[in-house]
Amino acid sequence: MGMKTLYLLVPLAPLAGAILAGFFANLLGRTGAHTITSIGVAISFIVSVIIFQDVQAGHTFNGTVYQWMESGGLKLEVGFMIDQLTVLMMLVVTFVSLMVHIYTIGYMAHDEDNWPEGSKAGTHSYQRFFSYISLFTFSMLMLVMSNNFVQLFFGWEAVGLVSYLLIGFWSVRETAIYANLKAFLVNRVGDFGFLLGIGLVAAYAGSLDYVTVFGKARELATMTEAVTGWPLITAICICLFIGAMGKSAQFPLHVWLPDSMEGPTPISALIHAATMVTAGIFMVSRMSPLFELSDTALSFVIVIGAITTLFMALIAIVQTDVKRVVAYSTLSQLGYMTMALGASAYSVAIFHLMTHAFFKAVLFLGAGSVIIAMHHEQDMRKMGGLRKYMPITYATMLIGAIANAGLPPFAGFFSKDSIIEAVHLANVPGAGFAYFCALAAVFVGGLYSFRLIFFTFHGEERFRNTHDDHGHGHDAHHDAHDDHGHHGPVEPHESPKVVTLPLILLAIPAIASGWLIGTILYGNWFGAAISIADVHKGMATMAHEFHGIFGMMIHGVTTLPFWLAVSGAATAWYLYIVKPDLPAVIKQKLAFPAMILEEKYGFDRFNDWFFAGGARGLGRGLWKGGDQVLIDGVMVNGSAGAVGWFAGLTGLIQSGRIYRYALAMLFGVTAFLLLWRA
Amino acid sequence: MEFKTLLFYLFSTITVIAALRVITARNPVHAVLFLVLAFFNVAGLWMLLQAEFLSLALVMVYVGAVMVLFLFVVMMLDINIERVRAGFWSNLPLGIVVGGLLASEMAVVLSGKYFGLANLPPQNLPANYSNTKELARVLFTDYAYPFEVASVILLVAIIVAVMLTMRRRKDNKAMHSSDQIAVKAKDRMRIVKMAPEVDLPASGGDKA
Amino acid sequence: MLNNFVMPDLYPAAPEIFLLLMSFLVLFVDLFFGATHRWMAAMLTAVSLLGAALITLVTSDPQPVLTFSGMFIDDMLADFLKLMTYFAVLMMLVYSRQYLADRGLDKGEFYLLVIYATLGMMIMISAANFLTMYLGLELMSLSLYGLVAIDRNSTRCTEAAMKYFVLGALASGLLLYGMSMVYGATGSLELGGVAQALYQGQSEKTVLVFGLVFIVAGIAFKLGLVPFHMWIPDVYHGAPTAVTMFIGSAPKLAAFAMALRLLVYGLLGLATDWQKMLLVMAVLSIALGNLAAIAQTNIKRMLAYSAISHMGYMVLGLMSGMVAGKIDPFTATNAYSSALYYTVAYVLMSLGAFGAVLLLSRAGYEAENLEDFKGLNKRSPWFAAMMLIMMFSMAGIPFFIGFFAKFAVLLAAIKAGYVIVAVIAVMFSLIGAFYYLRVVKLMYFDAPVDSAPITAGLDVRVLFSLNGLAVAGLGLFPNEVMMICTTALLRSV
Amino acid sequence: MISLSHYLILAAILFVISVIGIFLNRKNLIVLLMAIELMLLAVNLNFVAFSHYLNDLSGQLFVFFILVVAAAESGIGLAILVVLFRNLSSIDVEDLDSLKG
Amino acid sequence: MNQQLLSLAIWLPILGAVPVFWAGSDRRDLVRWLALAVAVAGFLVTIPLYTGFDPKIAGMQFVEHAPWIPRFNVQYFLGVDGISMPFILLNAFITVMVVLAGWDVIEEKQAQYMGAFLVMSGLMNGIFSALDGVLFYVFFEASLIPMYIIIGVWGGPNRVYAAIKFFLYTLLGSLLMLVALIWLFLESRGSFNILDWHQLQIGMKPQILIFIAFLVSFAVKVPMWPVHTWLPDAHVEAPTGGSVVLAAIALKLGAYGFVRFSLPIVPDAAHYMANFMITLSLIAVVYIGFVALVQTDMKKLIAYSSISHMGFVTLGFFIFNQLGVEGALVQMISHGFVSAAMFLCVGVMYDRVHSRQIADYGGVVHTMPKFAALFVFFAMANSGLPATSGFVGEFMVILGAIKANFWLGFLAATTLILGAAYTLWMIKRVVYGPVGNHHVAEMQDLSSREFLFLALLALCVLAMGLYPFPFTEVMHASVDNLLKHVAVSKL
Repeated sequence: MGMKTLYLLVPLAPLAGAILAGFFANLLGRTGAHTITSIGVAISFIVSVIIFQDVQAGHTFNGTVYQWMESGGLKLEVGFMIDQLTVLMMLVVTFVSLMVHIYTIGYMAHDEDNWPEGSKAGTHSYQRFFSYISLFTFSMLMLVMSNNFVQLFFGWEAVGLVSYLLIGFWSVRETAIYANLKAFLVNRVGDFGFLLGIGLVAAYAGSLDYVTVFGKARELATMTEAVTGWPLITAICICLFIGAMGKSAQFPLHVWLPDSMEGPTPISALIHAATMVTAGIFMVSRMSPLFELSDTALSFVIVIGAITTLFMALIAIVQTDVKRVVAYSTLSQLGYMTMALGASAYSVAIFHLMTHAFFKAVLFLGAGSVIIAMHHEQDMRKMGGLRKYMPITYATMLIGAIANAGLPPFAGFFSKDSIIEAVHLANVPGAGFAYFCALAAVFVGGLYSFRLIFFTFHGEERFRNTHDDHGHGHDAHHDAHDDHGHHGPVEPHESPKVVTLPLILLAIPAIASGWLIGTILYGNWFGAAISIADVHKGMATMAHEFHGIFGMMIHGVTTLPFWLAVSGAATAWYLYIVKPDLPAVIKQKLAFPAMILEEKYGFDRFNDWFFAGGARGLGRGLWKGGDQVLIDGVMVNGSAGAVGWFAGLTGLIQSGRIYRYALAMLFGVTAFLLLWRA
Repeated sequence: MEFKTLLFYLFSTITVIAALRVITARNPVHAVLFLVLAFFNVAGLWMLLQAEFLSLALVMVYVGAVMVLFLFVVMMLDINIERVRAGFWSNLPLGIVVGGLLASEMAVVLSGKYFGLANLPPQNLPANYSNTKELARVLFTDYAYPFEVASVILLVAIIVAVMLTMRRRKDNKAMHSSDQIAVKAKDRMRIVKMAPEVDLPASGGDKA
Repeated sequence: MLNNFVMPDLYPAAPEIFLLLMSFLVLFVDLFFGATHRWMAAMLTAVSLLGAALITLVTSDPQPVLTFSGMFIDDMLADFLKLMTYFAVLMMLVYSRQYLADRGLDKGEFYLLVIYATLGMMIMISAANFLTMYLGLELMSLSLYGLVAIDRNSTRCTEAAMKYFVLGALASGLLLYGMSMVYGATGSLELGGVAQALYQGQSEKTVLVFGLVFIVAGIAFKLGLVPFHMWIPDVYHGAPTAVTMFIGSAPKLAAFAMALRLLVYGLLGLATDWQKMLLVMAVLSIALGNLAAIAQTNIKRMLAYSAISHMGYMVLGLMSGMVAGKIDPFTATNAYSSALYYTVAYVLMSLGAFGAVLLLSRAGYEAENLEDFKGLNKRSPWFAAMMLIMMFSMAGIPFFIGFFAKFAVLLAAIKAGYVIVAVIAVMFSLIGAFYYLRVVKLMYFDAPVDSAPITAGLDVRVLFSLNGLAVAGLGLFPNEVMMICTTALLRSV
Repeated sequence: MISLSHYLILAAILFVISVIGIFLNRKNLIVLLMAIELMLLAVNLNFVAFSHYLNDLSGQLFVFFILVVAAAESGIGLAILVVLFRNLSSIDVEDLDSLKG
Repeated sequence: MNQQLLSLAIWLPILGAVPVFWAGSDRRDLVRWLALAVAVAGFLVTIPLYTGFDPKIAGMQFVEHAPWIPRFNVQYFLGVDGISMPFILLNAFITVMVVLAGWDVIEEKQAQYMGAFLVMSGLMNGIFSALDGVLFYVFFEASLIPMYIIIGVWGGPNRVYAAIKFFLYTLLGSLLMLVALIWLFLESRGSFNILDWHQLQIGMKPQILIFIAFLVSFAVKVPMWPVHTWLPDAHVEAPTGGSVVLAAIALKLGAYGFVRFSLPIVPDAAHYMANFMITLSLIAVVYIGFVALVQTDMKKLIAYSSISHMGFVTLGFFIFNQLGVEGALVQMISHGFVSAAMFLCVGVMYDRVHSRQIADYGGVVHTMPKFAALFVFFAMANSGLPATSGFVGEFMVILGAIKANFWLGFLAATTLILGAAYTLWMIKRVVYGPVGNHHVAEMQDLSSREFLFLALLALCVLAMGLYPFPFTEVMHASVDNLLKHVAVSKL
């Protein structure tokens, strides 16, 4: 088996699983479906490991599978580029995916309860779910393994599609299908920019192959866009980054991500935390040879990232839905990664991407575990004190939260701290602002992470209080549970092994993956996969200052971010454990800022009003006013009416009177005589 | 003024007046009679133009036959003369405008200056020249074809007139040749078997 | 004095003579057998027409022949037009047999008048002299007046006849006035003589144009061009459908012959003038005919307006013979043959359209309202399809003959430089398409209001089918008829 | 000296009178028929005059045929008129309006 | 045999319609199987067109040449190049779909229904293969008749208005084209050969006039804004098959006309008018996209979406680069599959609930999961998701547009958002959510026949999305040739 076959095997194994589980749901049954898909992903993972070793040995690859199309001198191909960046992503993707597959077996075990009676869509929903996540794995792998923009775009959109399908998986819920449409459309806005970027690349580089384009990057940097007069490279990079903003949920295109929590929790972990949302980060890293040539673009990136980091973190403080807290935390973390990109610290971004994938997956899956225990109750205000009932979940989630808050020696610390440092060292415009945001967000991150833990696992067992008031509109669930007779106070218990096992397996890298920092960041591990311009010295400086992980930890404890994180955690402890009544008071005192946060800065409202409402209003105006009144009414029916009116007139001429007829004839003769006299 | 000129003006004046009266006369009978007058005068004009045969034919055929037919029809139909006149004058302005335009147009064209023919002197024909004879000679030789066609036209006129106006009346004694030919022996005599006794009709007295 | 008389050559006129003789036979047969054997007159008429056709074919001579002192011309054009005339009349006879019988109109006079009208047309077609043209025209017209009034108990028929008569007489008055002027200016009644005189150019142009206006008016009346069209809707509407069909078909051929003989063979020297007059009338006809037809609810009336517009299109060909004051044989042949082709195509379509009316009519019921066509597809898909073909053909949609007719005249018009006119013409044919579409709509989209079975006899059914198939078939293979038209024109005087 | 134009103008006057008669007359169909006769008379006058001045008989022959046709025409016209009167009990031009539009 | 392939493709369905008509509507089984046999045979005969096609040759292939109307030098001249050949296959394929779709849905006059579609199919093939102006025109016009009947007889409540509007609108355009054709005939000294016209030298003013004449004709057919309003009406009222053929094939005729006539015959005018055309195209893309957003009737929505997609096609043509033109052609083929499938999907639902209103549905996925899967798939294709055919053309055109002018690409790319918005908005309300009402609750999932044709289309959409190479490969030479030709001034 040659390497090329292995490369092909990585995406195709999950695809085969997806196809089999999707089309032969009936035949395979539940067990068959999850076995096949899990095996597919497992194969992928194992092969990825093999490839990883191969790449470690220095064997990168860039080649074509088949020619997709050719037109106007533009060769478009499907092909793979296997280098350090790719293989790292492959590992992350396949590993998390495998974990999620396993986890899902438990999580979706009673999925038929989520569907209304008689729904045929609910019959094989279990198999379908596995099919989807395998399909997602395939798409994501196609995305990261691509050696050209078209395939990248294909993967880009395909993961979007699966995300759409999965967010709306429980299609009976209005909120879910609202969320998936929103997610798709907001992503499309990003893709709009992305496609323009690709178009500019194709137009000016004459190729969409990475290597060719990167080879021409210097040339592109000297050009200006012919029509707009923009510096070409900046235009390209910003356009591409807009795509990344959509997929990686950067401000202001972040609005879809919190809503995407309507989907089943495993996919929140897999897609909306660990992998898909990081596609933008990956893409920008992949495009580092381009981005490095435009400080303007980098500046744009860093500012967007900074805004996302801080402001999304703030929202997380006021959320009460356990998954939404994690979602906003994800946004904030994505903001960190973006900042890192803006600071030319691509490797740091990827590093954080990796660590984040693990600890955020842990958080999500843990949240899912809690949700299972609470019988699909997601409101933290109705939890509390779960620690003793769900020790494994608690432990793993605590690990995730600490990692998320960036406390050493957990994975998050290394990556986050590196980012803050990189931003600090960055010299593009906006870096100062970004640094401030990054620091502030550390505090906020500590606060919301521990708020989550304390709220959920500590304190009063609020779920015993009232259970008749479901804060959520999940009527379908409610009914389903009614059927199962789950009335009255719930007795939470630890989730089954299929759920906890992935938690544990993920918790390990959530702790330990940070220790790879030396290898990944400072060992020139990425090699040629990432290029950094000489003027951006941040990474070099950091490499210079790096003295092993212990050194970093010791140094870290002495720096501001650490203390900010600790104080955030302490604040959470104070507010939710020591004085649980205080938050309400604060909220009352700071009613206005709290409202702003609860309204999520009004983005949803504004988007609904301006974009959705405006588009529909415009559409209606064009339809009724343009099509119906002007074109159909005036032009079409108007001319038909005029013809009819003239036709009516002819009836008056034909009056039935002979003398009129004779007169007409004589008029004719007289007219001719007059006309032809001369 | 030469006598012929005088005659021309006389005839033409009467013709125009008669023509005007034809279309303005209240009573259709008068109109027909004015038309006859016009014909007579035109016949006179044709004499001046040495078209003797046509002149006579106009009087004999036209006045003698056609105009009489007109008169016959006018008198046969029971026309409400009072209604006939109404609304005449309201159309006059338009009539005058169109007619005037037409007439002036014609007059301008025909008033000679365009007409090379006007300068040609009238022909002086030999004394023994017979218009009728000349016409006849051409009519039956060169014009044999139109002549035949004309006869067919007259035949059509007969057919149409008969078809439209002839009505079979019950007391008509005319023979129907088609019936006579189509008759069959068994139609001539019908043997009717009769019952020896017949009841008298009950309401025989009602028959008028 | 008759010593120089030579018996004219009767051979070229054999069809006319034969038909005339046969008419006497019909007359006598009707007289003696009319009451009991009504079919005999019809049969004999058909036989006479077939015989005339045979004779026309046999006596056909590729070279033009003049006879009767140059008053009669027998050329390929005449032969072709005559054959088409017989053909049209025969079709009319078959179509209307049952209709007439149902209404007691199948009397001998009908057939006699049909024969005489046909004879009149033949005379017009072969006329080489103003006089014979006039006499043929009158023979035809008088017979038609009679035919229109044949249902003498119907107010509508007699009213139509009266209107037709008065306006027809006025029109022939105008024509005669024009002829007198041309006679005065050229000194000749022979078409050849007139053409010769015009060619020599000694005649007074103003007087000629003056006369021309009147002649054009007379021709326009026969063709039914605006503003000389007013009789058409009323007469088509008022006359019995069989007669309408007759008026709407064969006389168009004769009128075309009249236009061609008088204007092209006689007055070609004035072409620049009469072409413009025809242009004005053509545009007006196309516009008014199509517009007015939209407002109609009676299909006969609608077809009447459609006839007006169709003659407008035909005239587009007729007026395109001479370009920029120069006559070029190729262009001229092109133009006149396109007009001829249009006329032939129109006659075929018109017969079919009226045939549909006759097909749906039955004793005591005239299917002359558009409503009567409702749901025909449900009653008889086949006939609906045939009528659909007629309608689309009339609208000028391919693959039907009507399209190629329009195509040919448009080509001629554009070739003569009348691009704007062509654009106007096609735009109005768009409006025209609406009312043809409406008929199709009624037949196909609406539910039938009248569910009575179609009672028409086998002959009508077969003929209607053949008619429809011919319209379609000649659309698929239009070349042959086009070539015949061209040849006929080339082989004429 | 009477010239051709005199005759032609006279004919034209007659022609116009007859034409005006046709559309001025709204009541009586018979007058309409008479106006037509008048028109043909005008034409005939033209032909005869031309024939005379051209010294060509064909004009007169034309007139001969016009007379024949005119006679036939009036026969038919009157026949139609009679039939119409039977149906309509009127020969009022205004009453002839059942066909229109 | 190879020499008569095109004739076979044209006349086989048309003549095949005769026995279908003759079978009469009472013998439904006979009619259906006959129609299917003819349609399949019609498709089979077109396959050698692809397999025997030499993609290296830019000129016409499978040429047939015979005199038709020698009087006007009109010829029965057929041939295809890389531009037209795919459409013949598409058409023949769609005809099979349509016959299947009408299998037991059409209850009234089924023989006429099937026959009309077969005739239509033959005529369409004629349009795509005619190389003689008159022959083209004749096929072009004649195809109106069956469509008029189809809309009018088997259409919805407002079918009469829609049918007449459709007919007159289209006729309006084509009549002007006729004038232009005749003018070209005269200008070329008596030739109706389109290929001859390509070589004809024409002055600028006549070029512009001819361009406008063609434009009116083809713009109506495409349809371009603002002469598009017949399409929503026609689509809404037409029976499913009618909508399918209209969207999948009939709309392509106009666009095809641009590449066969406007661009090569009057290249200078095409360049001169390009900005105008591009503006109209972009209006179609954006304006219509917004209009589609607020439709409440599914068919209307898809109809507007078709207009918007066809805006891409015209845009692609008038940016005059290979990416644009080929993208437009690919988009046409793809739209043939996708729109056909979308209309078939709506038809499937209509057959069950007898409503096309979005509001009357909801939660279809719960009762028809198989159908929902396919419907969502086609919706994704309609919104241009990669790996579906919908993406390929859009992508190429956008690339081409950006190459020509960034802002063109910018506006064109808005379809990425708008297209997804209106399509998925419909999907959301129809397919997802709780079961809307008892009608929906009673819906039966796809029958095997319905599944067959939808799945076939899905395969086509997918295949074209994953591997468009074979489609574009055949076009290269012809498009290249076209562009070279267009680049040379004829003045």
